[in-house]
Amino acid sequence: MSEPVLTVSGLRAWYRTSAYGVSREVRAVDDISLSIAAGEIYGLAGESSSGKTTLIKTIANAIQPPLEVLAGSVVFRFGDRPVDIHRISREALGKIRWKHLSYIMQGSMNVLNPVRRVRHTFFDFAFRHIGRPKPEFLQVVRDHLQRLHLAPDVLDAFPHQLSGGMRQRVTIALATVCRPEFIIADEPTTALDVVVQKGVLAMIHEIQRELGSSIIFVTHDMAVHANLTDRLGIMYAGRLVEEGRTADIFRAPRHPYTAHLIASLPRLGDTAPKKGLDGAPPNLADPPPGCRFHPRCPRASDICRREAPPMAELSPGHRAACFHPEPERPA
Amino acid sequence: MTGYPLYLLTRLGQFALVVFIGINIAFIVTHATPIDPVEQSIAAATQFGSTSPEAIALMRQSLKELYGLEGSLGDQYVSFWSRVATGDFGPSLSAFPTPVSTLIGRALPWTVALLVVSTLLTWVLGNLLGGLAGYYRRSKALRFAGILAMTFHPIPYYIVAFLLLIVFGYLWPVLPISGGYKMNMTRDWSWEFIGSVAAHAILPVLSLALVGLGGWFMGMRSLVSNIVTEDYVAYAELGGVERRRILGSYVMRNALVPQVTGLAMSLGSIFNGAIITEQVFGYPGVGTLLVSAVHVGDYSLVLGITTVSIVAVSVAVLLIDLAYPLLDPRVKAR
Amino acid sequence: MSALLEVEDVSRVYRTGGLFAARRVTAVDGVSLQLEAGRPEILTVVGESGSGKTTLARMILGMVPPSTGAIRFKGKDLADIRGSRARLAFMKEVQPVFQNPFEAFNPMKRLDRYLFATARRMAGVEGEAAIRDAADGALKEVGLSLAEVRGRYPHELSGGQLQRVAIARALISKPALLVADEPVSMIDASLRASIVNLLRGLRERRGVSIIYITHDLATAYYVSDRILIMRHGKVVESGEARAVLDDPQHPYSQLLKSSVLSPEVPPTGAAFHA
Amino acid sequence: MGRILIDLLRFNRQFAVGLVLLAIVLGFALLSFFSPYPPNDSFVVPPDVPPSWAYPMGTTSRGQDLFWLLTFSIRNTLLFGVTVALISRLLALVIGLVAGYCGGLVDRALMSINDTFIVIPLFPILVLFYFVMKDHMSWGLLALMMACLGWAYDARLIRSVALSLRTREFTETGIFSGMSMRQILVEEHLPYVLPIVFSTTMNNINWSIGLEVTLSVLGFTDINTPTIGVLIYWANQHTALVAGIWWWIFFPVLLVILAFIGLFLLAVSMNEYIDPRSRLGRSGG
Amino acid sequence: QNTISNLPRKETLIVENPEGTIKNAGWFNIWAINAGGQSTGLHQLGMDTFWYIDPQKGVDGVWDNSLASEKPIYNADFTEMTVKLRKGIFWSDGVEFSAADIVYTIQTHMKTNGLRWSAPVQVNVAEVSAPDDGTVVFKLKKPNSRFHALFTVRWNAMWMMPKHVFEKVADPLKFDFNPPVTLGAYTLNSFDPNGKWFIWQKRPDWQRTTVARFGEPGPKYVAYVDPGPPDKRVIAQLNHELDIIHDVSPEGMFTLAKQSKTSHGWFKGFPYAHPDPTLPAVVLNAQNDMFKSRDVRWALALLIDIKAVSMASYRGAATISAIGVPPTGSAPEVYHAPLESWLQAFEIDTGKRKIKPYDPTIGKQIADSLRPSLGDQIPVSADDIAKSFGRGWWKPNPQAAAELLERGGFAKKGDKWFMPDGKPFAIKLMVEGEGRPVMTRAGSMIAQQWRQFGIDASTVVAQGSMIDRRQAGDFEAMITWSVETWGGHPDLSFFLDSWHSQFVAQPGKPQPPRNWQRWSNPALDKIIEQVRQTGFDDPKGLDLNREYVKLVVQEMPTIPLMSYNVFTVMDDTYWTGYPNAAAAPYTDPVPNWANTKYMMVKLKPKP
Ligand SMILES: Nc1ncnc2c1ncn2[C@@H]1O[C@H](COP(=O)(O)OP(=O)(O)OP(=O)(O)O)[C@@H](O)[C@H]1O
Ligand SMILES: Nc1ncnc2c1ncn2[C@@H]1O[C@H](COP(=O)(O)OP(=O)(O)OP(=O)(O)O)[C@@H](O)[C@H]1O
Ligand SMILES: [Mg+2]
Ligand SMILES: [Mg+2]
Repeated sequence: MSEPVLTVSGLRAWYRTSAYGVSREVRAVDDISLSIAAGEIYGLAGESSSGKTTLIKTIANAIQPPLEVLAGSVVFRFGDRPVDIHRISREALGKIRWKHLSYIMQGSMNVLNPVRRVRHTFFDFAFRHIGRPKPEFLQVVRDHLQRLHLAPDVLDAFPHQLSGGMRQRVTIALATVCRPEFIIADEPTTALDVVVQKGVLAMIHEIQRELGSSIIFVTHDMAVHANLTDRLGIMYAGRLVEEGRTADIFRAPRHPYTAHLIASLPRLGDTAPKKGLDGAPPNLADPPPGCRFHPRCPRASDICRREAPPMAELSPGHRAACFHPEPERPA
Repeated sequence: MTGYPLYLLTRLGQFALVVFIGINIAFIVTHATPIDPVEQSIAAATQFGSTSPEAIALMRQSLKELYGLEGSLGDQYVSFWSRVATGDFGPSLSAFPTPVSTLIGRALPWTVALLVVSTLLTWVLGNLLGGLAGYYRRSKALRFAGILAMTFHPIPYYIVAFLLLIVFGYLWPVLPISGGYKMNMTRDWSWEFIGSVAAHAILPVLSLALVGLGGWFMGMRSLVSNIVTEDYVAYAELGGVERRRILGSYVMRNALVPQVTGLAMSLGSIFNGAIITEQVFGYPGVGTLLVSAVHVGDYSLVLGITTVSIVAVSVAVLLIDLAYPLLDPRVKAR
Repeated sequence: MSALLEVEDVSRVYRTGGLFAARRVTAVDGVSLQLEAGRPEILTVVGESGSGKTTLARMILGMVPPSTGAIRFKGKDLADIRGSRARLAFMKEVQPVFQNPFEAFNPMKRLDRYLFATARRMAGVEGEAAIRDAADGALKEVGLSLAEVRGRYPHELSGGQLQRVAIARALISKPALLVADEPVSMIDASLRASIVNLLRGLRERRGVSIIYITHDLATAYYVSDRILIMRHGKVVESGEARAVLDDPQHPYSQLLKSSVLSPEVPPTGAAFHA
Repeated sequence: MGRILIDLLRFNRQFAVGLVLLAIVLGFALLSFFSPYPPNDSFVVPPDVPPSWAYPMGTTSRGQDLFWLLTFSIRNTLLFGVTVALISRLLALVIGLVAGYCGGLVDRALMSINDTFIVIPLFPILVLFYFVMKDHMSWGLLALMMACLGWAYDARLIRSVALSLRTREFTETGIFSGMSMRQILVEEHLPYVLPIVFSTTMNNINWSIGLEVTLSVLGFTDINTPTIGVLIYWANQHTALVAGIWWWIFFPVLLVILAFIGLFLLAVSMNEYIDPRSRLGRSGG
Repeated sequence: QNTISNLPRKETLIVENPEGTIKNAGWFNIWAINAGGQSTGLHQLGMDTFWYIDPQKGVDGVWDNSLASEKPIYNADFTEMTVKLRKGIFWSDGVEFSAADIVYTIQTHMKTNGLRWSAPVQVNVAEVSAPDDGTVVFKLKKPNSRFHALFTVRWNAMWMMPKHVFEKVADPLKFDFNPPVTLGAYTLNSFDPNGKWFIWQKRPDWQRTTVARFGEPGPKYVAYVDPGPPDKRVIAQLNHELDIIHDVSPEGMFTLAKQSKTSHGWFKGFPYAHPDPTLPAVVLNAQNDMFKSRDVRWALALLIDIKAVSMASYRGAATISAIGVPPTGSAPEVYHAPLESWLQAFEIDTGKRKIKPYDPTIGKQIADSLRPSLGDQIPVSADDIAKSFGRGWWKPNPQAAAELLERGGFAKKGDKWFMPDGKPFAIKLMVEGEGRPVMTRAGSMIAQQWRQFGIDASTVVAQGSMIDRRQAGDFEAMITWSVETWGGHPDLSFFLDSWHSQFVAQPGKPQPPRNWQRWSNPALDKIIEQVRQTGFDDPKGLDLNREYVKLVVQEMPTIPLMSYNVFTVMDDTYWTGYPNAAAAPYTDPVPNWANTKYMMVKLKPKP
């Protein structure tokens, strides 16, 4: 494999507040390393509030004050030179954004300027990068919207005139129209119905294939991961607990949490009750010591209570952080 | 009929009601004053001379007749409305028999020109500065500019005007300090005249701007401080949208609605004139007219000016309401 | 047997666009449905995005008046529920979970306020401690705890957490009807299972009827008694949930079903890899 | 509460500076209770003495010690401004929020009243009021009058924000949580309009003080109550500006500016405090 | 920089018009009441009438025959007045002035209601005729020994209309008379429609006007301007853009004296100001129960420390007067000096004892107290001091005041005084405010002095409403004047006639001008009735007037303070020859008085 486009190493990002009578420390991203190759779609799944959004924000350098990066680095490699996204200047960052790196925020239905027509938002974000005269640019945008099953007249609408799903698609279009090399997408399809979602995913995939872009894709919908991503990372309580080829993870999850997650996936036609995980999700302000999953883990032992398991490569390209991984299942 | 036309109609009704009530209040208040235009006229006419008491009694009687103040308040009310309905405010009592509309017409262009220019200037600058200061919160220069604007803001206007006058009229006498143009000039559209008018407007405009800036500045700044925390601003920043554009089209554009409302209302209320400016700089305008009319109990003139002002402000408020859906697309015509 | 909720041929038209060139959007177009009082059920609404699901929900909640048609709750027309006392009584029985958790709470305010207020005013709980317990209990049901939520502001929670707080809040008042607009869209599968089970438990144990709006056909299949499939504001198909989903009749329903991605990794690689 | 104050002081320099400035001005105003001279008596000290150790702010042409005189003036003026602002804020808030929240007929009715107040020209009304009241015109009455005339504009501003707040989903959450209208207005909507309220309060204080000065300069004043306006009125009667008695103008203006900047800084820092997104942000970075 | 365009500054005199901005600038019909400005130059430079009495010495005596060639000729019972006219006077449009103009003017006023002088003409004149081109005869409705006053300029008088212009006009009330056809030596050059300035220019035929007897008017152009607030007037003169300031605060005057070598007032040094023939006083409303007793009025007078009032109001630049005649023009010689010994002997009985309240040294005390700071600006000779600062006044005597009050049933409890009915003794002292800053200052000092004695006194600023309240008697006490004289001529009927009890209005009804105190007294009525029978220049009149003075000292209906000093400041940069107290007291310098026309002939360009 060639040089990875993105290398995250030892990343630690906490929310630290201590003011006005409130003092808290939320360890939302705690020592995460991963790397993503060119042309790869990397899925990120995990428990709700396990820190996926935080991780992604840190990667995209969308850091707002209570969030602090305490350690680690996020290095992108666009072209030949690696850049540490936390250490470059504002201008340099501005040049990278949208041309090379675009980001779809969680809650993307709310990120459009309520008093600006969609058309102008496209101009704001993409015009510079596409570098064509206006009519041509608009044509490009229109074509692009078409792929997302959006009528060209959404360009003339104000955001509030669109339904949640339409807004989400607009945001996706906005993030992909410049055909960036790296796309970060945080639950971009939650408000879409399955028909549209399928189309949107197909479009994302198509672009990705055309350009050889890399994508980080966060969603709770494991079916999306199954159908879209190449590799999958599973997060739990601020940590990456498992990572591997999507097929491998679905077939043979090694971390007990992943195993549970896969097992609890609903399938159309299921009638038997699925079981949720016992116990409460950990509070990141005060995470359990050792392996953070141990209070809910059926396989937990003493060591799990004491020590945090490191990520270890269990089989080629398949890592997990567990002292007692699930047995490997042959393909 | 539904939707916008219905809204328009009811809103127009509200407009008419407000104008009607407003003018009535003005009528009542002006007539409640103890100042009697006849006595004022007599006092002025006999101030330095000696007039026998019998003559004064006679004078009082004939002036009452002349000014048409004979009837009851009710009669005056009826005749007032019947005149106003035709756009006529009658003769001024303190400059009898010159029509009120002539007096207002002479003063109004100056007031409008001076105040439109200074209001717009102040509005644009204040909002720009407030927007910048709210957005670039850490900029030292902007913070300083903010403090500066806020320093001038609370200084009584009279003082600011006078300081300017002393500085530019006496210590360093480069600017004219009195009147709307040089004495003995022909009022035509020559460059010389226009230049003189412009030069004479500098200090009045400057003083109004210095004092007014802070208000808009503060308003904009606090509006912006709310908006910068919105998601769409954060997202635009992430998208690498130029900061200028973010400031303009994202941050300030969203804060604009109340500010435009404010602008419209200030523009509407310019018809009251700028009393102190006119006094200090000897600038022609409606303010002086109003003050003197109030002083001598010239009801017709006071009512004329207030009516113009009431209508102007109401129109401004009406326009703003009608334009609301344009300014903020989220607000539908209700 | 009386009706809990009757929705009779309601439509809702929105006007959009400029001042004069107004466009009319029929968000909901002649929808009828009925929930029986004695027989709690989970009614799932699925459909295209923009098909009027949220609008329908808002009408049922009395937040938006229907343009035509009528909605009756326990025999009483919603249009006749006036006055704050009547509204309060109505709201005690009908509670919402809003679609967008990021919008559902005031970003300036601590989240716990909503829980406490609901406990105090809607569930009639009295005493600080009791109120806290009520809130904590509800949060526990959705996998959170008061300790985690207390004193925090909406922006300090993740999307899924917010969604769960919203559900917990709605549960506190023990409503007869819960209108949940995509309540689990931002929650992971495991928790989602818990919550779906919870909904089911509510129906079974507490006799709560639930209108459940979702895009997730799998959970819909699993949890719901009846289903309504909407498109362009109209109901295209409805009926007993499993029957409909097993054998959809309307072409759109069929398309919907066929578009559901399976969480199996396709043997030939990802679905779009082909 | 104490914690919050300490944190505000620690993390927010603007707050600290604003508080200090206000404290100076308020402390100064409180000194009026210890003044050795009644404020209306003239020629109790030699006139026209520039600032010196004996008279730190100099003396006026009327033979008053400006330092002590100013303690009264600033006290009354601030009290005046604050009274006007508080009363008119209350009106503006209640009417603006209720109109925005209720909408419909209530809104229409309230806005008609509101607009009537907006269109009534202030100056003639105040002067005519002064004429009608004659000797009974006092500081308090003027304040009341101005409060009644000074709310409408801001009520409209507040309403415009309240209108859009009504459509926000969290308002619905509040309603479905059983919050009363009062609770929703006060607890949910108020924080959103507070920045506007702060800035309009300041503008209103400024406006009322300015108008008081204007009326004073024009002579419509009760000269028995020392205020900044009355001070300037007297200075003006003695052509202090060209006679070189600069301190007579300088110190009053300085104090007003200090008070105002103090308020401004407080308002700015409170704005940040109210919005948890920027508040919690500040301490992190 | 220059404020005037197209005119040589050197040939232009710039004068303040205290009327300020003229609302209705294009109106020059001065016969319509207040329709436009008056002292815009219009009545100073454009108008003329029979006679002028100068408030000071006059160019050629106090009395000047202007359009008339002789003094008025009355018949024995004062029912007919004959006027002989000057020949060779022309209107500015070239038409000769004649008796027909006079007859037209009078008749127009007789038949038109609402002209400025309609009422006095209608009250007095039965018939007017012109037996020949140079004579006019007035037949009066009833005897009037002062009828000529209507045509005798003090500040103004009834002006003459050009018949040939007005007879073409349908309604003289609705005619704007723009441009005005003048009898004076100037015609209108241009004016600002917004009423900020008016420029007049010398008539080429100035020789055919009445002032020509005294020589050619100096300034070719005269501009009357609205110069704005007092501070600005000072700045304008410091910039030499305002040759004559009408009035400014004492401090403004001092500033100009200090900073500008070319600026000066009526007196060369302190107190600079010209004492106006008006007498500010504490006017006590005699219809108010509080002031019905002479003892109370005297007590209040004895509580005033006039030195402090002089300092507070004029910074010492006041000309004080203990008696009811303004100390200016001819009055000091005719009244103040002769009555001095009577005043010194004058006694009042407090009930417990008799005191002599008059202190003849107060004028000197004021001068002495100012000398340390002003040095040789302060005159030393007793005569000069009397001219500048006045003579004596009442010596403050709280003890006597207390005794007087106690006699009337007032009582002091603690440190407050109470009235006989048990209510606190509270006085609201009305002052005019901005309009008369100096009087406002005096009022606030007097209130302070009363307060220090234990009376709950406060000042009320009647800005704007002063005229109506004064007229309606809607005040308790007030600083204003009800005494106003010719200045140069010692006759007092100018104000005194209206003090007759026949004119005192019912409470609440408007009081005709002058007797604002609404005080009536049978002895005074007798004096007035005798004056009416006496001719204007009859020396018997002076004795009657002195009796009036003594009566009001005893009765104290108003507490006279000082003359109203006007700080008219003149700048020598472009013009010289202004009037002044020492060398050229030919007229008062105050530029809104119609006698300014005499100043024009004395002004010469600065070489
Ligand atoms: N501004 C903040 N201040 C403090 N804590 C925060 C803040 N934002 C998020 N958190 C906390 O950080 C943790 C991780 O949140 P994050 O949004 O990254 O979760 P997530 O994995 O994206 O969850 P979801 O799938 O529900 O969106 C959560 O416990 C959340 O409460
Ligand atoms: N306030 C509104 N004004 C105008 N149009 C609206 C408004 N609310 C909704 N609409 C329109 O009504 C239609 C239905 O919207 P609704 O939000 O009910 O859809 P939905 O089914 O909930 O969609 P999604 O699944 O995307 O949330 C959409 O076309 C939308 O644009
Ligand atoms: Mg997230
Ligand atoms: Mg929806």
